Amino acid sequence: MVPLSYYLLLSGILFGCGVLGFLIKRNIITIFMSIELMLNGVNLSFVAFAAHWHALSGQIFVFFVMVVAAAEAAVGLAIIIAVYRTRETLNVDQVNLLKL
Amino acid sequence: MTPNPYLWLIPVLPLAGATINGAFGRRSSKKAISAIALVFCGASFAMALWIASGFSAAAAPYYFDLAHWIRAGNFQVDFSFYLDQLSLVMLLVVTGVGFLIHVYSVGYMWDADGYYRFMAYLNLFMFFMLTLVLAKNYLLMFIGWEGVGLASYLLIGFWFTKDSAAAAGKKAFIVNRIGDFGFLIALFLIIQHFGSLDFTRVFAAVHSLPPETEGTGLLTSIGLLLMVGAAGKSAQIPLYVWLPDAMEGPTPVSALIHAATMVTAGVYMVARSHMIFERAPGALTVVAVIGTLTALFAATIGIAQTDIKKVLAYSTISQLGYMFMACGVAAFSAGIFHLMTHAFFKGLLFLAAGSVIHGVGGEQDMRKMGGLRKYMPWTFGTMTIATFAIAGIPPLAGFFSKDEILWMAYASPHGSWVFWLIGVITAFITSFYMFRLWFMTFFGDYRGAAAGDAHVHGGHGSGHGHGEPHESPWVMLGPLVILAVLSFVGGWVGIHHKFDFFLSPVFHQHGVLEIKVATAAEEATIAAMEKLELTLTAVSVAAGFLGLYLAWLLYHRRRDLPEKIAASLGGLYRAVANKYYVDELYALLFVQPLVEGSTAILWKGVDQSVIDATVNNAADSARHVSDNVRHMQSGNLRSYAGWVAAGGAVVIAYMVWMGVR
Amino acid sequence: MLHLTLFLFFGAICVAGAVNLLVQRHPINSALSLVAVMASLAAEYLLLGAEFVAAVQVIVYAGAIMVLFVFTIMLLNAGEEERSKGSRVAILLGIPGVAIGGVLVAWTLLRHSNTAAVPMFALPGDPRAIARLLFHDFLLPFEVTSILILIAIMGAVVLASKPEAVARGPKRED
Amino acid sequence: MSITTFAIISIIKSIAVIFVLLTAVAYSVWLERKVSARIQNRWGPTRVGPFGLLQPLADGIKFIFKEDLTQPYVYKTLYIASPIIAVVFAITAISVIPFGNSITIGSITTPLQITDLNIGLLVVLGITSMGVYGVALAGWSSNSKYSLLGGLRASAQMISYEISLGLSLIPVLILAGSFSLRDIVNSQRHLHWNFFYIPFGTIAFFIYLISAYAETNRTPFDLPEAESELVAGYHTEYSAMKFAMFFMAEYANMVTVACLSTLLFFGGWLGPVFGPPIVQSLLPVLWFCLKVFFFMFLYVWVRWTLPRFRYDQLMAFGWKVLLPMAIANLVATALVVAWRA
Repeated sequence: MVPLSYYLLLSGILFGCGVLGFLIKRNIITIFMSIELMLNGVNLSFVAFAAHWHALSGQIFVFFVMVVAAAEAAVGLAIIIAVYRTRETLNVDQVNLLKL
Repeated sequence: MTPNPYLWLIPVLPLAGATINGAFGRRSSKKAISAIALVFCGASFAMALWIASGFSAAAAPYYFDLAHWIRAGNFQVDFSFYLDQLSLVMLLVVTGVGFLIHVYSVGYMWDADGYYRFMAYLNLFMFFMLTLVLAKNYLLMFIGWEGVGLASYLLIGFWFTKDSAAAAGKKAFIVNRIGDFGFLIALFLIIQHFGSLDFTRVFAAVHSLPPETEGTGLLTSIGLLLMVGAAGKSAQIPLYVWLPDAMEGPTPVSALIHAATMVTAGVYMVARSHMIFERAPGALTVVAVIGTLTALFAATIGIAQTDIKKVLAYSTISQLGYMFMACGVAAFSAGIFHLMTHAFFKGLLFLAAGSVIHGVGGEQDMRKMGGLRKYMPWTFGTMTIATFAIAGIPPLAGFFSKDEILWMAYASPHGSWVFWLIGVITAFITSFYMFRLWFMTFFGDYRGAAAGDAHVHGGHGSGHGHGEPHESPWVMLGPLVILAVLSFVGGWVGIHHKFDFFLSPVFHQHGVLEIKVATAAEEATIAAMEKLELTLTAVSVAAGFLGLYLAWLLYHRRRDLPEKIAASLGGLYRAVANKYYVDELYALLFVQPLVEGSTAILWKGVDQSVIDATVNNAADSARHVSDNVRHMQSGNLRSYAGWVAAGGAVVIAYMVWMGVR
Repeated sequence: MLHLTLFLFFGAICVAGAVNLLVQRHPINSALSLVAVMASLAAEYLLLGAEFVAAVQVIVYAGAIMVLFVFTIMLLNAGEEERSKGSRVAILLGIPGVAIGGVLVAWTLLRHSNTAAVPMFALPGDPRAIARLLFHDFLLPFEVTSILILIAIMGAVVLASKPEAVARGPKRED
Repeated sequence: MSITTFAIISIIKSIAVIFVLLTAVAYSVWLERKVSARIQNRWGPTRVGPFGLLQPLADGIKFIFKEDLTQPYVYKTLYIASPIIAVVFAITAISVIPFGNSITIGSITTPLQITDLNIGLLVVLGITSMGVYGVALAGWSSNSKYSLLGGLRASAQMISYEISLGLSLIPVLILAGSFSLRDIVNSQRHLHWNFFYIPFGTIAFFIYLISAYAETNRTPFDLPEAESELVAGYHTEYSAMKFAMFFMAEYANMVTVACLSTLLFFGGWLGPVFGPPIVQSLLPVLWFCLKVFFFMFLYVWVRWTLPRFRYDQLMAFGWKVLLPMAIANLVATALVVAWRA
């Protein structure tokens, strides 16, 4: 028996690490991975709550999050490739203009 | 009989036609456009006939709830339709005459630019008019009311490249707005006091109120305001000025909207609200006085007009005055009866006039016509029937309805001999100017332009190289003939008050108002009344014939006389010929102050220095603030993330604090 | 006891992976630690009984999305991260924000730590039950999501193809 | 059954299965060499043992004693980790594969399968989808252009074909109504093999087979290790036992694919059963092995018969032919099943 709050705490730690990664990482791809980390953290709390409330729809939400994450990964990585092609850098600090 | 569940199709079918033609007409062939317009309108007419054939007085009125619309607490307005004898008559008149005029339009408008537009507008008009007629509550009626106004505006301004047509459209729209303003306030009063706009509920509530015999009260106010609306739509004093100008529209439009159907909406509305008017004798008297004055006033203007359509326009105003006179003396069924016969013969007159205009290549000035009897025999024949009908010569339709109105004006408890006398004088004048038109147009010699000098009228008639006047095609003559038959026999339904009895469930069902003839117990009184009625009838028929004789004398026998009379009358003639300078008076009294006031106060004062200044200042300050704030938007992704994280922390802190507290 | 042990074991891997993601300077190491996080999260899901979610987590997240990341890193031959100083806001405002938020959340959670316990395999995520929910109750969101992913595919193709190729169109092949 | 016996039985089964698997891997190499030689009208290995049957053993010894070269420019950790990743995931996948009905020894009855999960098929897919990391990381960590190209090709190809592979399996799932491999096999009794569910099962099978060949980087889809252009693809820089691990991973994956083909489309261990009880429980294993053997043979046969695709052809075929076909087949199957139900 693990208290629900442990799961939530783990989920919170993962989410926090994601936010922190977004703040301190410079590589766009790593920043993108931080987003995925946040999504995973949230997914864990969904599943934990689903188990806690005995409601399967919590797990369904995880699927939707995954699908959205997949769509986001496809588009986001395509954007990253396009950015790299035009600027030849992956450092976000150097990608601060909408127009070259 | 169960109520016909397809009643709602009647208005919706023309709407479908309008939608199809409006959306796809630009790229469709004219044949397809005509087919769609005619099929949908004709289907509507067929539906009306079908419903009429299954109509039984015992089951009337029927209600049909189509859909919910407004539901706010106890107040509810639905898309629901109402069918009783009154709306049935209107339904048949509108769909029947409307369909004939659709057919006619195919011939008349075939060569016009924007043919599809015209047909779509006509169908749209049918939709709104039928909504108006079938509505079960005042708000739905108001929708139809505004909708026909819109269709009327679009069709008057159909040749919108012509300044006068565009101006006429705007004039009609604006003048109607004044009337609608009154109508709307009446509706607000009804909502405030009766909490509903539904006919049955409002009338049931009104029924329990005592008649306001002395002084004025709520019902009188409502009645007067409704009359303001009716005066706007039905071109009564003082709001009649738009109708003559509306003749800028194509002639089928004048026939359909500005003679047969839309302008009678006011009469229908007053008749529909008879419960209110019956309990407000003051309002009733005002209606009668306005109607009587309009009848006389417009008739006198009609004498001096030379434009064939203008004559008919003033004649329409005058006849509408008759209808209001009938309503004003609480003889609503007589008013509706005249509405029906008028729809036949005035529609016919306009269509025949259109045929004449078509035949002579767009000329509208009667002084340049003449002798057309030889060139266009069918038009002449039908026009003759219509003229005799409007002049009140028995046994044509106009005789019965007009005679009934005149008799009611005299005999009704709300009536008076003054109304009757003015009515007879108007009948005489009507007869005179109509026969004047008849003689000037069809008799004598053709005074028009020679071959090749075709005056092209508006948008119609490109490719109409005109020489000799010619008869119109059968697609136009067909409706003329049918309407001629109706103008001839249409009045016979009024013999022995059959029409009255048919409508009596609508107007007398509460048994408050009884005509003297119907209630009088003594045989002697009845006999005396009948004798009196015959005498009065004889007088009005004599007036009609007197007008015929005078017109014959002046415009056929002694052509030189009119000039001399006009010269000897001098100022009076000029006043009449210039429509009593009413337009100029309105311009001086209302339009000019309004324009100048708007320029000085509203535009320069309010708009520029208050509204514009406010907006500009707001924009300026926004720019100043943004100028300072924009440095936050550095373009650095991580900075944005920092802001978001800080914001998230604040939100979490707030939520935790709320939770702890 | 077994439950708690397994939870703590996989939770430790999760946290270690997440921290490693932050510490590592080469993106491919970050990516692999993220894979580890995801795989151990799948184990956590299994502990909660959500076996189907766990399988999908492995197949979709670890097996597809993260492969896409690795692929992109390899394709762009991304090197080690530069330590540029781009944003003071992120350091001065963001990190304290995260710290405050995290502490508050942790404090709140731990205050209620003993109220509700989740047993092992608490809610079996039977594929049938999930399918019933997904294709009945959540049918509309499901379809909308499929449209979303279709749009994403097309967007990705347009974005990632070479600009000239898009401008030139698919017809010519020189 | 107590937890102890359960553990003991499980351990025994695992060891047995892994042993059989590794042996099968070794002898598929032998099979490949032998068959390819026969196809090319040669003898193949003959020297070590009868028919060269001990050749795999000799190969293994050779691999162990060869110099294990680690170039100085590689990313060391990943370079070492990637062959392990590849082989571990390849072997793990076998754990949910059932190879027979069940066996009763004394009072203990146990299914012939390491573990029966009711999401067995998903587990196999998940594990094999993780195997791509081994290949991709090997290509990248070698820090060499041939390896990198091979790794890129492998990951792109495996992601692409994984979709049509998964979609081609769904008709089977629809027909069986379960993710459990045991249930899927049991739904094919009385020769109602999914392959004979014409045309949907047949189409699904061929889509599955083609996608699986691409997943396992076998000819005609062996672009990641195309020796004529990339030397040896992602394992160019590997030698000795590390190379052998990739080799083992490849053949173990082939075995997994062959097992799945058998289970999903050819009725698994189903076949004529007769004789005493012990034979009755072992005969299905024989049928299963025969079917798997057939698919292993098919692998080799195809390899030495078909030429290699070009890379753009490979991608176009996967996305423009297989994927639409798989989707259409899936929809059609679903409609038919729904209509019959």
